[in-house]
Amino acid sequence: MVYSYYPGCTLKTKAKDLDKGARRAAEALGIVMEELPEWQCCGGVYPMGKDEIATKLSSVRALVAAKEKKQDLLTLCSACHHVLKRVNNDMATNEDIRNKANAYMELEEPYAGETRVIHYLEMLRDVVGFDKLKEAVTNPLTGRKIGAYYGCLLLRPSKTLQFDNPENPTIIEDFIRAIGAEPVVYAYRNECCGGYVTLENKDLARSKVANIVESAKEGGAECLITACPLCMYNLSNNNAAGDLPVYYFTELLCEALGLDKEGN
Amino acid sequence: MENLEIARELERISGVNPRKCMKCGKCSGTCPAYDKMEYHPHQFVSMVETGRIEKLLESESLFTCLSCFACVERCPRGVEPANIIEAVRLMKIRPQNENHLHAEQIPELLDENLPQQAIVSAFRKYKK
Amino acid sequence: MQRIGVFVCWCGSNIAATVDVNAVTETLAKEPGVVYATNYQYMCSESGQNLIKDAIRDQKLTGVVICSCSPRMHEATFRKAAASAGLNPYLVEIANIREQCSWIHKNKEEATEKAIILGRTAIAKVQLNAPLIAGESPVVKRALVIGGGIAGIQTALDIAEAGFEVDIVEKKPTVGGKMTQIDKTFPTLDCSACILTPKMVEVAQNDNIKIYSYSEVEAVKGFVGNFTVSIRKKARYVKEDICTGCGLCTEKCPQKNVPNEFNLGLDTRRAIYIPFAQAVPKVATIDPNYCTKLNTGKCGVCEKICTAGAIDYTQKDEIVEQQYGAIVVATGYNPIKLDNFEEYAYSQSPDVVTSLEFERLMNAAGPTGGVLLRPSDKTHPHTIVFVQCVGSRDVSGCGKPYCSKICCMYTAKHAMLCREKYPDTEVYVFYIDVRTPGKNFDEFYRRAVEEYNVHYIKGMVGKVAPSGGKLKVQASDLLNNEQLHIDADMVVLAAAIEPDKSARPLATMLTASMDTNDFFTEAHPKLRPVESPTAGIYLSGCCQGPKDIPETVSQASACAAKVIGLLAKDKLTCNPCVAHSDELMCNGCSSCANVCPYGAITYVEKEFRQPDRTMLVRRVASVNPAVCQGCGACTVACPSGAMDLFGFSNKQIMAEVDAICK
Amino acid sequence: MQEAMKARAKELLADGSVNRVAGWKIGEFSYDITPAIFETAEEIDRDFVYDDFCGANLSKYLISQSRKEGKILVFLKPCDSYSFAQLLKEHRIIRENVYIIGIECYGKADINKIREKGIDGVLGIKESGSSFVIDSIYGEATVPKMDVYAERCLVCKSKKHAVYDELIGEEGDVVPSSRFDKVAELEAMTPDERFEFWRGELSRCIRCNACRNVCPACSCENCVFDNPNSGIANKAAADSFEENMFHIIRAFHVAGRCTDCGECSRVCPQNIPLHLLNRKFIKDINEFYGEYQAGENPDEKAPLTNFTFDDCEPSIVYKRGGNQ
Amino acid sequence: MQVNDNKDFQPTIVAFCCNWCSYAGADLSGTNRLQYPANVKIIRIPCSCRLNPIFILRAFQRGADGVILCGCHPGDCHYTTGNYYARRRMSLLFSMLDYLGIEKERTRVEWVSAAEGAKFAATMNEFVDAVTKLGRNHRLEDLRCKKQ
Repeated sequence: MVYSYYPGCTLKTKAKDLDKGARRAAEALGIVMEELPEWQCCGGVYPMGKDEIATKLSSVRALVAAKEKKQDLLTLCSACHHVLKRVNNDMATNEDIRNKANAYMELEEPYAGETRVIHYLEMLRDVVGFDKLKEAVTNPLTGRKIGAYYGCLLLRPSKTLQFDNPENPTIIEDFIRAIGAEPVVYAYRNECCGGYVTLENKDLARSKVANIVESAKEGGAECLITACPLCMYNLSNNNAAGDLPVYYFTELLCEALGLDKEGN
Repeated sequence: MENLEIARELERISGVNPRKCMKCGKCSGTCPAYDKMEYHPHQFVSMVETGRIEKLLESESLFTCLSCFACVERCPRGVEPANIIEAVRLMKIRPQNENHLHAEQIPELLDENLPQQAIVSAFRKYKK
Repeated sequence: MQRIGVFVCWCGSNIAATVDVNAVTETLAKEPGVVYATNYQYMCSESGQNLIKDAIRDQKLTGVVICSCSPRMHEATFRKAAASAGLNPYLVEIANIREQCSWIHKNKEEATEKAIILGRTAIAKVQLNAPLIAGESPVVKRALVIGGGIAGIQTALDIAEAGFEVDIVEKKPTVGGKMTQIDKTFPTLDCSACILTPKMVEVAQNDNIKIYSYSEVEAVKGFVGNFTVSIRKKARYVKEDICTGCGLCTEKCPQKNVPNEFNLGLDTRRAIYIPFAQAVPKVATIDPNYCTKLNTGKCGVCEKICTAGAIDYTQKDEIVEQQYGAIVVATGYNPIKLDNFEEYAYSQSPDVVTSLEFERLMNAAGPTGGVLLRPSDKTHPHTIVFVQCVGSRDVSGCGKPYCSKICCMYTAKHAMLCREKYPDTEVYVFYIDVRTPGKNFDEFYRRAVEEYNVHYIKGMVGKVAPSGGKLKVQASDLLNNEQLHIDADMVVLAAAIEPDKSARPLATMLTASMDTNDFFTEAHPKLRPVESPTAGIYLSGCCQGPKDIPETVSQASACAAKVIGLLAKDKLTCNPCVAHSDELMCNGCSSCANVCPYGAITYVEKEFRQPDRTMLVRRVASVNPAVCQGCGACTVACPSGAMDLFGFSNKQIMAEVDAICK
Repeated sequence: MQEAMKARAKELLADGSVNRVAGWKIGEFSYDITPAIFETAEEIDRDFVYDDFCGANLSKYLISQSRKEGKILVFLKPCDSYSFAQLLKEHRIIRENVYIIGIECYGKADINKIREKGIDGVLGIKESGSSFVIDSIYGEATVPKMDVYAERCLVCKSKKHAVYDELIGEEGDVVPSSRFDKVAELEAMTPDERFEFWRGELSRCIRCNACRNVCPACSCENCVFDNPNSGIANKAAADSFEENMFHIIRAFHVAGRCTDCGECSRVCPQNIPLHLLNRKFIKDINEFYGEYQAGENPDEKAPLTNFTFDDCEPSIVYKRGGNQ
Repeated sequence: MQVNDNKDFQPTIVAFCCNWCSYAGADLSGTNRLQYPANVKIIRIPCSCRLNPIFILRAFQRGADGVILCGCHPGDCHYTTGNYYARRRMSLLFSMLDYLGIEKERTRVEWVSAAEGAKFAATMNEFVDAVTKLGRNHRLEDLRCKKQ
């Protein structure tokens, strides 16, 4: 299976290792990730305004590029996933946005949301299959108690994202089981960590992080995993106690597959 | 001060019809930033409905919303309060010199681990 | 040759003051076919009616036109008068020269001219009237009640009391329905079982009532007065007539881990079971999904233990066919599934329960023996949060758009009972609105607040987070403009109620219409609230819309009154103004049947002689006059014009058009 | 194509799968193709024709034919198959008695358009790439297909069959069609202009009933216009009103059932564009109640025997379309 | 725009009213003595779905200048669904008449309940006004049906 891959800003710079690891892990599982040749930053935030067209165009370009390659568009970062998927939904269902974006892009063939956007986790669940992943694991993380942190962007709004049950998701827990560890289910795993205000309003971010970390620790989690670099930063840097390591889910995936952090 | 014209403009930008709201308060029961907000999600909806926009435009609450979409997810009437808040925020920052975040501020906010994403998204949300 | 009589009424001065009745009489007398014309002060009076009757006899009239008040007023009167003089009542037409002429015009000349045109129009129509004889169809004097909850029980009892036979079909092993699971009833707080079980016994003992328990309706044919219903009696693997209900088998059965649906899965029962002590019929039933003997062939404990020899592992489903004159739908409701409301953590914590589960936790026959204990650790809860409108008034697609109506009251009841039995508990109720229209309802709710100190908070719960044995409830308090964080021990969700899933296929079988929420629609929302638009189908209880017990019982009795009214007749007189199809013109295309709201049109293959004398089989429509209500939708849907309506035929209406436009 | 069809028809006759074949043969003139029933291989060899004049839609004949003894083979072009499917939906045809061979079709020639090109005395037509080669008593002429395709073929809506048992040739797809352009053009006129247009067209009607007789939807056992009890029976239009009446009611009776096969306009000896009435209903139905193609889906309710609670009100007519 | 034949033009209006709602509504406007022009003549039909387009054309043929259909409000039909069918039929028919160049103001559908006597009278006043402005119906009449 070959995917068009949209890495996004953070995974291309600050978190290069995560990107590399994810690719190597995918390879090990028989998945090829072909990075789009000329992707642009999605902006990190879905522009909700119905009259916001220009801010949606970078996403549309990525979607069109995948369409031209007749491939699904794979994302690794929750924020990119959220933005691309919602813009794609606009292109499919909102005539006004579609017309304006197409008029601006001057494409030969207008784009109407044909590309399927898929997150790396969905790929593991629906394409590889968690049972197959389990078979591929050479270094099961037996005995590790891991809390899944979903955050907001993967799940909500569920009508558009259609990722998992927005209030009681299971995909990361199933992933944790597949790599041989024990998931810790805690109530705040889908509560916002305040990532977007981490720059400006540290207090608010810290209080949100504290809630989550406390709830996870209470359940016995030894570490958290997440699928969003911003959440990952926020959860580790704004955790006053500083006592709960946070990993990107692919880091543990590499470990379980017997690869080092950079996937070698 | 009521300004219904602006209110209708906000409805257009947000794509939300605030009259669908049945004042149940589930959005505000849900909101993780509630305690830091002067006006809460249900108030945004109701104040846009009745055209009391000016207070909203001046409120810091605009920048306290975490865009976590929990209110959108849980609203029983499909009202999408987050979209309304975003529309008011856009209305606030779109005029010249009204940016909430300036490039000059960035260096002092940086730390070594801060992902690009944090800066990019903050610019998207708070600056035009 | 037509001989038409015209009778112009003065209605005192109501007509005569604005319409020159003499001029109308004289002008209409000259219309073709009119042999007699007269006017009189009050045509509807006895002497006025005699005038008409005499003229019919003396003048040998073939048609009568009465220029008077609205036909909605006195059409029946004049038809009766004509009939008593030997003229077919459907040969009478009324020209409405009061409501639609004299009362709306001031100018006498203008009004007189219009009255003449209206009279002429009626004459034109009556020329084409055909004598109609209302058909009759026999009534089978037995009713079927589908659903054995309180609605079905009450309807059946009332019908049986009037001396008619009633069958109840109940899909569960016992009648009683939801009310058996309820602990206390509002606003009187009397025990639900104490008022219900005597009625269940009454049903069982009434000679006129037959209960088909553990049975379902399989097929329905026929029409009002004469339905044929197939009932599937599911195999319960116990001979109903032999089982004594001693219950020994239900104690000895080795399969112990079957979720007990009577207690909503809060405890377990055996594979052979009697739902509860007061079940009617009190007969054991084997659950084929869990019985070891039925699944593996081994075991047979119940058979060995049963001294009466009632166990029969070879039993098969049985189909019974019965005739009924009327069918009552009383299929009831269920709380919705809460999969779409995981923010309340229903599936994540056993201490988050639905209101119906809470009833069981409060009930003496429930899993905790009537002591309120948390399902998780069986400890006494000290803080309880009630959440209203869970899935009600929800248009987001997760729930139901309507108000479930009963939740405000039962939540007040729960809150009050908690505070009364356990004064050390803090009880919070989160509400959007408190809706208490009903006798003594608002007083009841106020008592909960004022006397029992229940904390009513206007706002909604946003999230329930199970954490450290507590339930962290985050909610808004709109009146204080605050967000609340409550550490609760239990959360009770007032789940919306929805029609039972069996209702939709049943509606199709009955050709009874439903709304988009799968509630049955009534024949008229105000004036015929207990009847379906489909003749002979009646609605009882929550299948028609959310209702509390008093309302359900009154609707059930109203429904019974309607059924009794039908069954009391030996024959049904049908409305003769029904559709009929001309077979020679019918294409058999089904357009008419597609628009018929009553399912009155069926198709038959019939042989027709062709112009070349060969015979050809064609499919043609046939209208059942007993079912047709005469709306006429089919007459326009029919492209060939084969379908026409008695009393309002194409020709008649066109004659009226012509007369007006002349 | 013709030979393949003949061969298959004879094969099916020979093995007893069918006992008759519905097809086409030459009528009075070579371009005047007429539907025909063939019972023997000899008849097929002698008379069976399939060429670019074979526009006639055979589906209507199956109403009576399918009720006769034995099975009949019929050749249906994609647009014909929609009519067939619609009749099937209306229980007019007994499906078991019909064997359908779907045949590909890229458009049929309109003899009037050929005449307009100054070609008379037509003897035959052949395909040659993107042109037709027309044989006439004055010799051969080559014309681009696009110039002489019938209007309905130029705006063809589907090259895919709604129903068939086997295919000869390629199966195509539902294609985008500009068939409503002319309707839209009329809608954009003022009422006075529209009235003038339709008076000009309908006043030419001679009530020959050809449109009614050819229309697969107009297949009533007994037409309302022939039925003295309908109150509107008339044999010949005696007044401008009755021309209007006949065509409005005819269009209304086929509304939601008309597949837009275009036969009415093809057979009209006065060349009245009757299909524009039917298309108006189709266009309105699409706009008011959502896209609907008669004959396409056997389970879908027809628009006039269906409704939704929030259908548009008739007052929509005052608000939309046309100049004042 | 049509020019009126003369100032005293009195249009002929045929109103088809369903038996259950609109006919009762018309009665109520009488009971309340609400005036509307005598040009309006009502024909009672069991349900709005009984109205065949043929009847409307017939009325125009015989010289009617306007035809209006009144029925129960959608959702309130005595026969549950009749007016929904009528609504579709009339939408399409009116659109077709407009397409043929017939003045669209000559036809109308109005939902009038049994309680809406005032609405019935107001509707009729309005409709008669509108049709009077249009003048005689020339486009869809049968000249042979006219009085000589």
